[in-house]
Amino acid sequence: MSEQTTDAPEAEANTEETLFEAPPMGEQERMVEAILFATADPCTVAELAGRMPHGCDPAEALVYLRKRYEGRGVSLVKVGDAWALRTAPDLGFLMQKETVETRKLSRAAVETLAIVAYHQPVTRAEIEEIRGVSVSRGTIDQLIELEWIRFGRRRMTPGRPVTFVVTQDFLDHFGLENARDLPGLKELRSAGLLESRPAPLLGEGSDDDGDEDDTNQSEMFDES
Amino acid sequence: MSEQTTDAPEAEANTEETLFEAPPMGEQERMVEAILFATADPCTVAELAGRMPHGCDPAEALVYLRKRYEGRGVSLVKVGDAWALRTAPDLGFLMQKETVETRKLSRAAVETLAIVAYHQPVTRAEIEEIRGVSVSRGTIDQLIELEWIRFGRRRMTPGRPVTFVVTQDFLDHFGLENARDLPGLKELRSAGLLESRPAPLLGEGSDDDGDEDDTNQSEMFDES
Amino acid sequence: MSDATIFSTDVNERLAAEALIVDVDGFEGPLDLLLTLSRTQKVDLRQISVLALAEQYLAFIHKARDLRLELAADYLVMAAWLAFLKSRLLLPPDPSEEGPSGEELAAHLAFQLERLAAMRDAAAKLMARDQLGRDFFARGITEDVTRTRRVTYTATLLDLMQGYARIRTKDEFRPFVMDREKVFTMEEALGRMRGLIGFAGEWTDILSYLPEGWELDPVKRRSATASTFAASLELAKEGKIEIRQGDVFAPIQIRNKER
Repeated sequence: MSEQTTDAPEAEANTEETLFEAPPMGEQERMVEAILFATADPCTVAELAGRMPHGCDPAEALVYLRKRYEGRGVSLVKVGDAWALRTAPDLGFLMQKETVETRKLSRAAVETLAIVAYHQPVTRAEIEEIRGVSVSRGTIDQLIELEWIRFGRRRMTPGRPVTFVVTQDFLDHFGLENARDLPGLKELRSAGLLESRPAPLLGEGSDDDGDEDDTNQSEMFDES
Repeated sequence: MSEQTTDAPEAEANTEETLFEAPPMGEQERMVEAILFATADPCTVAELAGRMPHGCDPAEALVYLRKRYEGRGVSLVKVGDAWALRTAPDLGFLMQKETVETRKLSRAAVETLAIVAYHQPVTRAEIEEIRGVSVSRGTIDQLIELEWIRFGRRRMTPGRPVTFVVTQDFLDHFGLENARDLPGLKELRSAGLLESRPAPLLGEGSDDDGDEDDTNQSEMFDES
Repeated sequence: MSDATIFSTDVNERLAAEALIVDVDGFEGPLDLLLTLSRTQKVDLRQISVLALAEQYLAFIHKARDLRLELAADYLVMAAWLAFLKSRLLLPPDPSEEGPSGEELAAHLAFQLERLAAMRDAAAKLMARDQLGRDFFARGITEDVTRTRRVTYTATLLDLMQGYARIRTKDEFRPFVMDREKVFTMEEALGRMRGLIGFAGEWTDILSYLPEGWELDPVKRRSATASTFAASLELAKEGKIEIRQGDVFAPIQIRNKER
């Protein structure tokens, strides 16, 4: 994104000097506004650039636009690496008619979602270890169907298990700019609760700790 | 989350005197903005009033909102007796996404192009003589449209027929400096490019050459 | 102590235990149950007494067995493990024994419980956030993006060269494309004979119908003979002429039938 945070008119003069082919910044801001208004889905800077005339700098236009919508009934929000216009959350009470009734998630699904969000990328075995119970197939399916979680990269450990990560839709749904903005993430991390801590090895490992060791020994939680 | 918008201070003061129970006008403007943004259909003043807290004056808020969106990428428009936010008409071009599809040139066109390249300047009659079949108007048109061939000088023979030559675009596309750089028959043969078996080539050739004259130009291009 | 008092304390304990046991389906595994039991200690999970917790759990399992409740295997596995842990915590450490101490095992269990509690808390915080479609909303009227399709055509230099090679090599293999000047077609022969058969009152050799000049060049003669013969057959079929051949390889003769 651009480093200048000057006002739009100055930028316009600026732009006309350097990128005389591209429309003035004020015009670019209008374009970004129009494109984002026309769609319900977040748009990446690359997508914006692809639709705007050659030489435009949508990243810079977004800075101005975000400022313009500050404190308004609609605001410009960042969702992962994309941008979207959303109504201000304090005005949700006006939108009873638009409220979408979402299927109530089971406790297992909610917990699994939270574990994926806070521990991503995370394997199924890790989710089970944290919850102390096996994850039913339906739970993962439901979250994937909601497009809140998806498959991440395979873990480079024996068996190469798949991992799960949260999606852009997840961020969009919960109004998160980034997975790093998850509530209490820092506190959990500093308390060591997002670490994988292998169970102490039992000498006469006849218990179920035996397999837990295998799955957890080489856990590597990406600090993304 | 919401702070009152900075604009429309007079309106706020105004409202506070008369309708002190209702939210300030700046807040009402935000509400109208959010509702019009999120609803699927245009809203009448009565509908807006029905959704907003008691004592609100959406008609007045609409006046401010309309002013606010003047000259922007989105504008507040009246649709019948209802209101809606719509993309500014001059930005309609942004709502188009161009997809470019690349198709392979048909055999008739490739052959015609090759003849022009190897024999330029060449007349249509000469092309037909070399190919052994008549050349459809569409084939020539397509090559001219692609800017790979253009008209050359007229031949100083009876009827003064036009000739065709290849263009700079042609040379650029095929990475040639000059049409003379095209390999000759001997080189083609030594490069193994003439090894195709003659019999099926001939049978095939006489078959589809016959058809080609009748087919319209869109059919002449492979759909892949 | 009277029987009555024993009975009443029993009843109270039993009721408390049953309240948990009845809810056993509501627990999501032994860790969940342990977490719930730990709440009764009303302390920070970091200061939890794992020993006390293990005893509570084992008591719970014991009661459940008394009530002949079917407990899932993992509850029993946990019970066995906790019994082992309890013995380790109670007995003085045996220096000859390998493996982690009871304290290490207890600390790990406490960690697991704390982590599960933290995730539950995080899940609650997540669900309490403003949500799309509930607290904030996306654009209601979306405008479709019209897709315009532009078609470009491409060819490679190889296509071009192969195309050219295809045309040029046609000349080298032309057995089927015969030179027109040496071909006397059946149509031509028919046309010629229709004009002449009116005069053929007598039997005449068909070779006399060959066009002038075609009998000299062998290639031309073959073509003309073949087409004239084919044309004769055609005319005989139409009933215009009669055709005969005296012997094998003898001259073929025709005569007009419509005299």
